[in-house]
Amino acid sequence: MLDRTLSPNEVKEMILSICDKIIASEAKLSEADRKLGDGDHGLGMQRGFTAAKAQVEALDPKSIGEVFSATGMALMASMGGASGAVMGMLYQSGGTALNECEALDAPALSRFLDAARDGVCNLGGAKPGDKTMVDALVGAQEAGQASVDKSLSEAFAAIAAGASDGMEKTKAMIATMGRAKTLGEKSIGHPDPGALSVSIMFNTMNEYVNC
Amino acid sequence: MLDRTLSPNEVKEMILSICDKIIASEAKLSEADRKLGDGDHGLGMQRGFTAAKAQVEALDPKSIGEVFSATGMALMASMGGASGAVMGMLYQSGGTALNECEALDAPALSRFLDAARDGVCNLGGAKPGDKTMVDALVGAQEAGQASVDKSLSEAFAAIAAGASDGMEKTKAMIATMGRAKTLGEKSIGHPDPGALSVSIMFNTMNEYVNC
Amino acid sequence: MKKLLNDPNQAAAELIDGLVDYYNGSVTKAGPGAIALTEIAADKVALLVGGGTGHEPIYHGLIGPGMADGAACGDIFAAPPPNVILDATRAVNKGQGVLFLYGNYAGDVMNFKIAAQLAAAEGIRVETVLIWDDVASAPPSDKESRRGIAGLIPIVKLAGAAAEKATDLEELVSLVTLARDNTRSVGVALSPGSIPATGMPTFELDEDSIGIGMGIHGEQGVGVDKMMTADALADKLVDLILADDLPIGSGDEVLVLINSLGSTTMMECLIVLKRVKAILTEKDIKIYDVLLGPLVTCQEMAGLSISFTKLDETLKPLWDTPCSSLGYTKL
Amino acid sequence: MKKLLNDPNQAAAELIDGLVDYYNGSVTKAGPGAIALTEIAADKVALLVGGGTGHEPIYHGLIGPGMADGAACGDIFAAPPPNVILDATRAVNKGQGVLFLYGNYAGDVMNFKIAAQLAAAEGIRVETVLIWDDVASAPPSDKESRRGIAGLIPIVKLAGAAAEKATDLEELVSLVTLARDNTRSVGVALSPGSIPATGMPTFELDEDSIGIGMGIHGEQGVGVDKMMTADALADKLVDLILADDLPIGSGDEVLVLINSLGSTTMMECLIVLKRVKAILTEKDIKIYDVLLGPLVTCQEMAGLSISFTKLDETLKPLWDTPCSSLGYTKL
Ligand SMILES: Nc1ncnc2c1ncn2[C@@H]1O[C@H](COP(=O)(O)OP(=O)(O)O)[C@@H](O)[C@H]1O
Ligand SMILES: Nc1ncnc2c1ncn2[C@@H]1O[C@H](COP(=O)(O)OP(=O)(O)O)[C@@H](O)[C@H]1O
Ligand SMILES: [Mg+2]
Ligand SMILES: [Mg+2]
Ligand SMILES: [Mg+2]
Ligand SMILES: [Mg+2]
Repeated sequence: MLDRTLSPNEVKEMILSICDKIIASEAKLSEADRKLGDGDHGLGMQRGFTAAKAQVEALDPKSIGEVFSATGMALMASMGGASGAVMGMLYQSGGTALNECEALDAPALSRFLDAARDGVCNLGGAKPGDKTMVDALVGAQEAGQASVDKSLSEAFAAIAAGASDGMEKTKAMIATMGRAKTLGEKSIGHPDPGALSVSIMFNTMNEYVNC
Repeated sequence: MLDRTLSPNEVKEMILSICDKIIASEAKLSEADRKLGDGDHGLGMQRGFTAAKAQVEALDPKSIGEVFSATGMALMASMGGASGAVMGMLYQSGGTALNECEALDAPALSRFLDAARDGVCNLGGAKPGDKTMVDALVGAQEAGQASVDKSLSEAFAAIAAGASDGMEKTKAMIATMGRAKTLGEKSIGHPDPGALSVSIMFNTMNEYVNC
Repeated sequence: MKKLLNDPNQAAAELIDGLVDYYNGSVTKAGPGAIALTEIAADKVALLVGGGTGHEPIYHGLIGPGMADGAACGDIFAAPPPNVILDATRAVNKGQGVLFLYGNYAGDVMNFKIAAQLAAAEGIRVETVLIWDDVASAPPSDKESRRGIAGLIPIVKLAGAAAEKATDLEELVSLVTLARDNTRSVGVALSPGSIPATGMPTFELDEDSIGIGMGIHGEQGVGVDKMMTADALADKLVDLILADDLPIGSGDEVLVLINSLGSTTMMECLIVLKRVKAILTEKDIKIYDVLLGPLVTCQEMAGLSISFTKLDETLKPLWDTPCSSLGYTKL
Repeated sequence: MKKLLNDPNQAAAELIDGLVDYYNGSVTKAGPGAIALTEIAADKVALLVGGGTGHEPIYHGLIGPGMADGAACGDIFAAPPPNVILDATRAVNKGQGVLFLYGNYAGDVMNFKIAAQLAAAEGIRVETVLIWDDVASAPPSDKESRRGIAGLIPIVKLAGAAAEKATDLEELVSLVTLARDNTRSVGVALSPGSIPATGMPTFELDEDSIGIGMGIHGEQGVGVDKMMTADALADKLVDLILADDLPIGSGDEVLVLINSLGSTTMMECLIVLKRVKAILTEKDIKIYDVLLGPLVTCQEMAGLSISFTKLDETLKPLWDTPCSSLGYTKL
């Protein structure tokens, strides 16, 4: 149980643990995309987080934002595809909001998530309910807003649960965005691959902080 | 047991029975060609003998040669491939030798086979032992020469056996002609598809005459 | 599934290098994934295409005189990242601006959008025309959510000719928009391609089922049907196109493209073309020109698509302009 | 195996009709299986190609200005019958004689030989050049029993250019013989194609085996090997060509053709090309031009071949001549 803040170096460690987790989830994420898209989501994420790992490992970060932004830039530049843009934008926009921040606390975490949500939604036009990673991101972001008065540890637990919830909800949705759109009703029953990734990312943050 | 000659109309009937037999052997002949060539020998023979059937059915033949030549022309014009040329040439050259002949007897049958052999060997350059239809044809042709003093019935039995023998011998041969050539030793054990066809043709003649 | 690869995860990078070797000097690498004509006229309005790799010869095989000036290539089936698009944009820009022309997929739209912002920040004028020719992917009322499939071949060719003659970016945009608006396609999937890095098939389909209106990655369209003859299928696909909102009728002239998705043979495409020609002749629609072959592929996927581009007096001279590229050359 | 066909036994006839539709007026049917350019210059020395169908775009997709004047088409994988060849010969003959150019297969040789006799009987002068580029099919000492594979693409292109400039049949024969003698190929089979009429595979090969030197119908060559990387395979195939009797070395210039046998993707061909380029560069052999794609196919067979044509000062201007056909066009 962490009731203090995270330093830039701890955030760096946290991101590195996400990198390992996503890289190891390649098959699961690709399989999810085979159900709804073109089967390459895990490959793109693996590519992106391999690049991010190299980039972030080399950092000697002065601010929280610096770590997140470097992650976003690495994803954006190496992945391509829909997820390269949205995952890159998530970390980049979120990171920009914490450029001056030297200690991550619950309010800063919520600012990160607000900016990440805005960045992603502005870029791709997806709304909650469209069966995209936005559903998981918004789940986390709303949990973050509800946790600004909580400890960082509680806030991380809440955003992980929010992301998982958002991802779970995508199973029942009909896709209205991206490749899965033409599937219509046939998209029901499967989680959105990008939402699965977002849920894995926030749950890995929570494990880093709370285990 | 036939110890008389065959009329042009009987030869026509005999050719029509060959047509049906070859058409029905498509799968067997293609399968043999799958082992040594490109797997289409039965298809070509089926195409050719379907065309020959139509052509020969419409004949009101005055000479033996006319029936054989019409068969050869139909094969030549409809089949293509190596077998279109050699099977067409077999009947055409053989038929030309019997242009004036109104009754098929053992010496005429032998003249047919001699001319057929010459025509095919001149065209394609294959010699006995090259693992082609020439082996079966030469088997028949030599049996025909040995039977000039026999009854037509005995002559047909002999050429059928000669063709079968020639075909059987191709199993042990290494191909030195056509598509199977590059197989080298791997061609051993399989009969040459064209030899199989020749053996079926002469055995069907024998069945027509002796059954 | 045997594939000739070295490191499956490096397939995209290696194929781009091989592609530059194939261009044999006429095209140069401007960065990883970014390629452009080695020589571009000094005042040319530039045409940039791009998208994921694995669909060769599109898009990156369409660079050349009278075709695109450059291409931004992503990984296998993945839109190119913004920095790759920016590299390619810089390489083709001659000060007259750059038209981005690509298929309407979420990934491409987002990455090109970010790249357009980065280019604008550098003072490069960028406009965009999205290709959305697949009538099976959304109703005509929702055209902006249709995907781009094989119709991009005639559209890129027409755009390439337009870029040779356009005096400014606006003129190019309006000519290319006309080409895009006059093009309709629909496809059928017989069997999946595979993802090079995993060897996994891109979708599943029964041995006797075909996917009518499927996309080039296996995205579904109108639905699954039973296997049928070439003629019956041609009838069905042509009906789907002619029932769309673009009027094509007696006296009209069209380009016809029969596109193989990969392993469907030229023989099959020709048999389908024979029927398409018969249908159009019956309706007194004239075939101005025909394109046929594996031009927009999804690895060794089996299936094909039919595209029509309706030609008018503006588009015909563009079509008649000679052009040269690896994927399409016209004397 | 799903294939888009109507009557499988009519596949050849239907594809030829579709091919004529694809030519869209420039080529006319002169009889079943016989097609020729609609307009041939009055005093041209004619070039006729031909062979079995099912290998599209060869041969019948190679008709056009600067390419062949006509083609004689057989059934699927079957040489054309003599009467078809004769129809095509009559259609292309302009009184200056006709060159028969085709792959060295027993069936083709015999049918073209009979046709040549028939043509001679009608007073048409005919000469023949056989294509035998496959180094895997016989040793250099027995060249006349080698088969023709993908090398026929550069040879037909060079022959087409030669036929435009040749003043008589002798000159054409000598130019085409030079092109043929300067061309070497070798292929590899990964998986079989299928026979349209039966759906049967053309040969069998284990899941991890490849056939080095296999022919375009599955005829074996050097032998069966284990599946390997693209680079290792390129090394092996290039070695087989360079070890042959045609000296290709430092300072020489070659055309490179990477031919897909059908379902092998452009991606894989490009990856192989990258390695071939590296090998040649290392040996100081210059690549004059590159051809790549499914040009000589065996239905959906997987595999590819590499061909080199060594260019000299006679062949280079022929290569540089523009040409246009469905299978190959050069601006
Ligand atoms: N407009 C969008 N906004 C947000 N996320 C999106 C959008 N379009 C697609 N996505 C996300 O991208 C994921 C697919 O990523 P990926 O498979 O890597 O890319 P691609 O679709 O280009 O193959 C989807 O599962 C979805 O979550
Ligand atoms: N030069 C030749 N002389 C005689 N027969 C030959 C010759 N070449 C091939 N053949 C015969 O042709 C047969 C193959 O016929 P087919 O499969 O129909 O033709 P293709 O080889 O053109 O596919 C062989 O089995 C052989 O008997
Ligand atoms: Mg995907
Ligand atoms: Mg055969
Ligand atoms: Mg993708
Ligand atoms: Mg054959």
